Amino acid sequence: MPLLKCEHVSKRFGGMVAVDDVSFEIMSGELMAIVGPNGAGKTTMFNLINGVFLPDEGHIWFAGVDVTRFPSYKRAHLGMGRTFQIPRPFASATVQENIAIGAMFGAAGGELNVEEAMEVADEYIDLIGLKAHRNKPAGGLTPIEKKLVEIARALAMKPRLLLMDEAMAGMNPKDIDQMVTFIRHIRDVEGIAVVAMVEHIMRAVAGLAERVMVMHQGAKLVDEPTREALNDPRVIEVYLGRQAEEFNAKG
Amino acid sequence: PCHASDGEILIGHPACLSGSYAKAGEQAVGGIQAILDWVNNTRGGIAVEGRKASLVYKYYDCESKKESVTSLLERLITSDKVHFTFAPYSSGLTLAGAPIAEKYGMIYMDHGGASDKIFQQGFEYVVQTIGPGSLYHAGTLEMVKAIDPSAKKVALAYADDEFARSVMKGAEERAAELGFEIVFNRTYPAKVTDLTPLLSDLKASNPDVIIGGGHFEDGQLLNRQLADLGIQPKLLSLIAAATLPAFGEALGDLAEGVMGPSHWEYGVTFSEKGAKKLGKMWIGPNQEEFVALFKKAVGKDMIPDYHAAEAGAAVLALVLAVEKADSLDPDDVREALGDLEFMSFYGGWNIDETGKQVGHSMVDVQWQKGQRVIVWPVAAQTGKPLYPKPDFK
Amino acid sequence: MRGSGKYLPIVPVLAAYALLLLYGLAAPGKWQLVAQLAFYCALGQAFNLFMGMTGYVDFGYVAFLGVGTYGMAVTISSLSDGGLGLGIILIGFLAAAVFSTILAMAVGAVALRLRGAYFAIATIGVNEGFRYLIEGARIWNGADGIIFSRHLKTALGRKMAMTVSTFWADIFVFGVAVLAAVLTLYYLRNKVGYALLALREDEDAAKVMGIDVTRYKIIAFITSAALAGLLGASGWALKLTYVYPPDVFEIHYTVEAIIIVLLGGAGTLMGPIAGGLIYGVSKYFLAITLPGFQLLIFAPIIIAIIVIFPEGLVGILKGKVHGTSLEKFVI
Amino acid sequence: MFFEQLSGNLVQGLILGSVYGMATMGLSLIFGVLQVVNVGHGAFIMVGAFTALILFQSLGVPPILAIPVALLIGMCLGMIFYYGAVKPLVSPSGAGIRKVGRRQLGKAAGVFVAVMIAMRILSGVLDLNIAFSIFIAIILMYAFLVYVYGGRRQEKGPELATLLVTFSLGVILEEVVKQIFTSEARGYNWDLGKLDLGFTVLPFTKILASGGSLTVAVLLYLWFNKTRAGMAMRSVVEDSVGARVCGVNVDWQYALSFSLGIGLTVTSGVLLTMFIPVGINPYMGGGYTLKAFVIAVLGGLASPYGAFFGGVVFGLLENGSYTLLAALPGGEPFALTRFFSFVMLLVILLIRPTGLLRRKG
Amino acid sequence: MLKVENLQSGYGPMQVLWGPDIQVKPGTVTSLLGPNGAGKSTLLWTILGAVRPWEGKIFFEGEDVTFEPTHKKADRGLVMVPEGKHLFKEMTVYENLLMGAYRKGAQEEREANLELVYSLFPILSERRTQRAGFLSGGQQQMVTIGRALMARPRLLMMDEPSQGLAPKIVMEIFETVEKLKEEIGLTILLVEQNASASLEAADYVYVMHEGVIMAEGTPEEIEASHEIKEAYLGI
Ligand SMILES: Nc1ncnc2c1ncn2[C@@H]1O[C@H](COP(=O)(O)OP(=O)(O)OP(=O)(O)O)[C@@H](O)[C@H]1O
Ligand SMILES: Nc1ncnc2c1ncn2[C@@H]1O[C@H](COP(=O)(O)OP(=O)(O)OP(=O)(O)O)[C@@H](O)[C@H]1O
Ligand SMILES: [Mg+2]
Ligand SMILES: [Mg+2]
Repeated sequence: MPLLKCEHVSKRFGGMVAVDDVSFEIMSGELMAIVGPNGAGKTTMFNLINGVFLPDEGHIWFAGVDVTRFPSYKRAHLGMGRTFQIPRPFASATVQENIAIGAMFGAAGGELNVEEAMEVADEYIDLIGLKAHRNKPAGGLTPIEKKLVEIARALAMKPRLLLMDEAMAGMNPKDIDQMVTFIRHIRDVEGIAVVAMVEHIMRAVAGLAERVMVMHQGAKLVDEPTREALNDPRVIEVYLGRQAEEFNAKG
Repeated sequence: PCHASDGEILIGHPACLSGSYAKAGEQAVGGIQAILDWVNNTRGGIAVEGRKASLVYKYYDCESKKESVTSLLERLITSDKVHFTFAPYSSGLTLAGAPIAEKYGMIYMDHGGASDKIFQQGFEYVVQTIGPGSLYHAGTLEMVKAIDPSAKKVALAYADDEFARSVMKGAEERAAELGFEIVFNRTYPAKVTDLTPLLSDLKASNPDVIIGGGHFEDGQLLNRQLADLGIQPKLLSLIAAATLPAFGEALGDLAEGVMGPSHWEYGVTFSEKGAKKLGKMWIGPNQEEFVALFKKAVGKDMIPDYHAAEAGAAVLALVLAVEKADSLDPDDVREALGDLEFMSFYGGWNIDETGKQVGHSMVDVQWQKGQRVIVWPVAAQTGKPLYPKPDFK
Repeated sequence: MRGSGKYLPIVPVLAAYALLLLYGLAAPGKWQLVAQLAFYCALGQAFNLFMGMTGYVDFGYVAFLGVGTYGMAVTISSLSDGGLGLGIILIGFLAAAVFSTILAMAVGAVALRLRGAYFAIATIGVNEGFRYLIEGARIWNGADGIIFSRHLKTALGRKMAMTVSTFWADIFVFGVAVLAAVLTLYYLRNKVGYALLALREDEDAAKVMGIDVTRYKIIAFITSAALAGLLGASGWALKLTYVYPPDVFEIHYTVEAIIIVLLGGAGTLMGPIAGGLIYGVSKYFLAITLPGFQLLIFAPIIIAIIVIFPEGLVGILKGKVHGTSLEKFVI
Repeated sequence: MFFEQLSGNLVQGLILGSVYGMATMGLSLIFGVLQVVNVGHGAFIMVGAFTALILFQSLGVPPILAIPVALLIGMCLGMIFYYGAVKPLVSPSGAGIRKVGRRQLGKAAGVFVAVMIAMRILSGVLDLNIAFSIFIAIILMYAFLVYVYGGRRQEKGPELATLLVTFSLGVILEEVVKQIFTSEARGYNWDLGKLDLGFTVLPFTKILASGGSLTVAVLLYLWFNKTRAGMAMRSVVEDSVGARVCGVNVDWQYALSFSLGIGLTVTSGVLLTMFIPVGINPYMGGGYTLKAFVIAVLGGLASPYGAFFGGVVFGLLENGSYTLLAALPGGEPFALTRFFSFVMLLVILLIRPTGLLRRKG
Repeated sequence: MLKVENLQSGYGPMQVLWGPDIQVKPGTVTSLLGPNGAGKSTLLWTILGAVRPWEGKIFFEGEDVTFEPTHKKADRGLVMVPEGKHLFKEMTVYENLLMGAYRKGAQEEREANLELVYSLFPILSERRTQRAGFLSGGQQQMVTIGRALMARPRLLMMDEPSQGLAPKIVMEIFETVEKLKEEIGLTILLVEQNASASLEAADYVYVMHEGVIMAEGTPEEIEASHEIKEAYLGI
């Protein structure tokens, strides 16, 4: 059974169709990326999965439950975690508290009290290597540290599906590679997360994703394993352009 | 605090010098200071326990707020060791301080709380000088009946608060007794800024007499907007507004012929002679003297209004009661106040056993050519009533 | 923060209230002043529980004090002949808590969907609307209000009634202040506190983290409202023995609550005490030394304090003790 | 009868509402640009009312000509208050007091004492009372701190702090006016005749007040949407960083919009007295502040012309509902109109949580 | 054209810039590279005057502009494309672009510039009456760049202009950069994470790390140095 299933999902803003009759599935343990030209509807799709918007048409199942009309906090309880395109940690809370909040109220929530959540948080602080900043307010961190905190916070929720919106934008190639390794590690070792991500950085997509869905003008254009998808002429035409050569040349 | 040991008798007052009652509060403080001046300097003090004592006045500003009344009152009683206390302005604030005064067994002179209900609560030390609200319009309606028996339709439009309600309830009862018909009876919220909808409604009832008001601001507003809407009653009487000097200033020609009942007015001719005729005891300055003392006290060229007169008269009552009791003990003085009956520039003063003022009657004042003229009762008249009132232009 | 130490910040709070209480009991003739200060502290403390923790400003907060006052007033004036003795006060408090909770649920259901200034102003609407409903529909005597000094005397006897008004009512105010402080700390140290922290910082992100923001907002809102109800019942109803609608639905009290909380430091535990004391003492002192001019002096002082110390006094203190052994006592 | 009254009240409500709207635009403008809720709003209306009153009574200037004077007074007050008290809390480039140590406070206290002594000596000459000297000394001490030690604090002060500042500014205005003019309620009498519509009567002063309000609203709309300066101010509202890189002097725009907002508010005080020329006293603003808040939210809070629209809606609701509520038995219709308009506010906010004219962001 | 000497600045008590010296020659693309948090954006903001310089000097076209306020610098033609968009969300695309021409000296050529922007980003022409806040992330980035071009800058500082753009558009942006340089002789100071593309476009490169300039040179020189690439650029 797929972990996430979207069926004929559509979303309109006024007259403009941002997501147009999209259906797809994500299996447990899968690493999947959503790419597409600017304005293709990726973020909107994300928000629909996550419950920030409710779809105008179609259905969404998550972990066997029809979550189409669920508010986002209920989806989180079922095991859906996400990060934001621009990191949004709770600025005045410390790094530890930020991550503990994830542990307290996420899928693991209900069971953990404050002390236990703090302990969980400490584990993740070690994992992301921010020990030195444990008791600093998250608002004072550098953008990249904020991103790490946000990812740790989402992971502390013990999600079964982790959604990442342009998590690697603004990172340099070295950092991107590190992040890719880190996420793979989480998936393999911790065994908790399936990642769906929206990304424009091909280095990250190629390094991380096993499958790519390409969106174009709100609709699904291609949904194939990474290599095939990125070599698809239609994708090159609307999305990759000249960079495709570079990418294919490398590997 | 029982002895006038160093020849001083202290009066304590949590006054309202800022906040919503600042205007009345300033008047009251001026009135008290004026009478104090008279007692100490003209009368030569108070004879008590075989010596002459002078009055000393101690006041703080309660900002027209109930929390401050209690703490300031207690301070006056315990730290400043005053002998007598005065209530702040308004029924509400008077009530707020009452439990403290009662606790310390302190005389608590009510000069600005007109509610009858204060005196149904079983307080023992609260003594009223202002008259109860229910009597305000007795004279006005008698006057209409006497001059114009054909006027039948009375409209009531007044502020929705305890004071105005008790006044209007009195007016309603009086009107029924005198055979008037109440054709309109509606309230408006206290701090209103536009009365048009209410007045359009009132206009439809086409009354001969309009009685209304509640406070100074809404009284002005009522008058103004009646004129705006071209409503032309034969008589317009406004409580707590039309009698104040600033009313005429604010409204100019539109005030012409507007009336109001008042506890006291500059121009009322209560005099020592008059008191003698009635066989009543007289105390205090005459009116001109009071006005002069008041101006001196506030340091401005300001005409005192009834807020000042009431507060001043309350001091006079205390003076007489202390001398009569020959003691500063609150219980003795309270007893003496209970038996006291006198006249002053403010008029009659007499309380019933609950402390409620029953000896003071009101006068009706009318604006005529920019002056306030006392038109009723006939005995107090300084001019003839202008009836029907000239139309608004 | 682990283990027993996490409730330590209550120590200075309790100490402050105990000192204030002792001062009132020991110094002759200062009890009403102490009572007034306690009222300001309690007002700040109860208000802070919602505002400090959620970042939402409830401009209509005074409505909860108002209905609490009515709860007590209505109870006493209608049950005074019942021979309930002191039990009547208990029932009064119950009624106050119930009235304010019901109002809070009704208001919360509507207003808590709004954010920021829209929330603040919608709640003004609630306060004003409620007041005019009472006046317009003549509920509970409408604008005539309830004066129940006599009823209190009937129910408790003259002497006891007087003691209740001039002493016990103030003790109850202290009780409300302490209760509010304890609840604040309890919430801060438990999940509620973290949920509120998250939603204060970023409501959308909090939702995504699995926080049912509406639920936690309602919890804080109702707690804060019920405390206000109790405060109205003791500090206003029992103490003053009358209630007029314009007097208890006066928005000025909300502004006072905001001033107190901000002077002390929003969201801190000690802040309302510091703010309440500064506010109360300066006003009292100025009212005595410069009657009639106190606001003229007080207003620029407030501006100066807030511009120089925008985080409030306890906010400054928090920064000062950071990293010292005192840190665990101050939040 | 019923319909005659209803239409009369609606016409009156429309006229009143336009003035209400005018009295709210300044509030919205300040909120929109600076995110500051001006709790002292009513006090500025009061200043406008006194301006009209004094000009009319002592100089015979008709209120309509008092409008530019009021605008000027308001803008000056706005500038002074902005630089003196608001800027340190809102300006992103920070002019707050860098860091207040013992030394700075000590020096400021020195200024305070020096001024007190000077005032004491001068008080014989100037006839100032002691409270006023203390007031001035505090202000000078404060000004000393802000200007001498005003520094580069980067972090924004909590937004709520501005509530206290605007509230206190209002109190200061009220108290100063009270000291000068006493708390007496005043009024003036400017008569231009009336327009009798049959079902209701409209004095020309009211029509003029309403027309004035409409004109100001239209001008403001045009200014905001069609001029370069107006666009600049809007851009600051939207994104101050973005505005900065476009070359907009953001600090000045803040100052300007605060001062313009205060100017509009003071001006509306003049128009309000044309509508209701009585009850002018230092504390008259309180009721208007509450109404302005509600109207601002109705209109979408950050939009000045939305505020105008909200004012009209509010005026219609308040006046129009009277006739309907008076038809109900029992109760007090006038108080219920207030209840009704606040209920409508909540209903509108439930349907449109960000007001009538503001799109969801 | 631009010369920065020993510039120091930071936020509150925290110093970020520790005295970098850089120079931008007219008609060139100068690229500033470095890891996250190196202080690149801070340098741009300090040059622009939005962050107050603590020490050092900034010269623009020979004049000392160190303490000039931002809007004055904008009037001189010093224009920035900030990171994180910062466009006017409630205004239409068209109004956003008009705001770009706000500075003195950009008004006259408004129409011509508009044409230029629309030809670079045709989608903006299509969406000219739409509210900018409702555009997708990448479309918003286009508006931000377009807005800066509307100012007819003398020196254009671009902070990560390619962030969030689809690969195809990224290429186009870099082509645009080169086109602007060649066709209208625009001088550009470019901050980019996409080091390889950035090196390709640049005439001269500075590498920044923890607030100081660690290396500088032509793209070829930087390309040639493995240490630099390894240590600071991560390629
Ligand atoms: N709240 C909204 N109201 C109106 N239109 C919207 C809204 N949000 C998005 N859109 C429109 O929907 C379309 C899809 O936007 P979306 O943000 O999903 O794109 P995207 O694929 O994430 O693009 P990018 O890669 O640039 O971030 C865009 O054309 C955008 O203008
Ligand atoms: N507004 C701010 N307030 C406080 N500190 C800040 C602010 N902006 C940036 N910083 C800090 O200044 C340092 C330098 O940041 P800056 O944004 O200049 O780096 P950068 O080189 O542009 O990095 P990136 O590649 O991530 O954009 C960082 O430690 C950052 O956290
Ligand atoms: Mg997107
Ligand atoms: Mg940067």
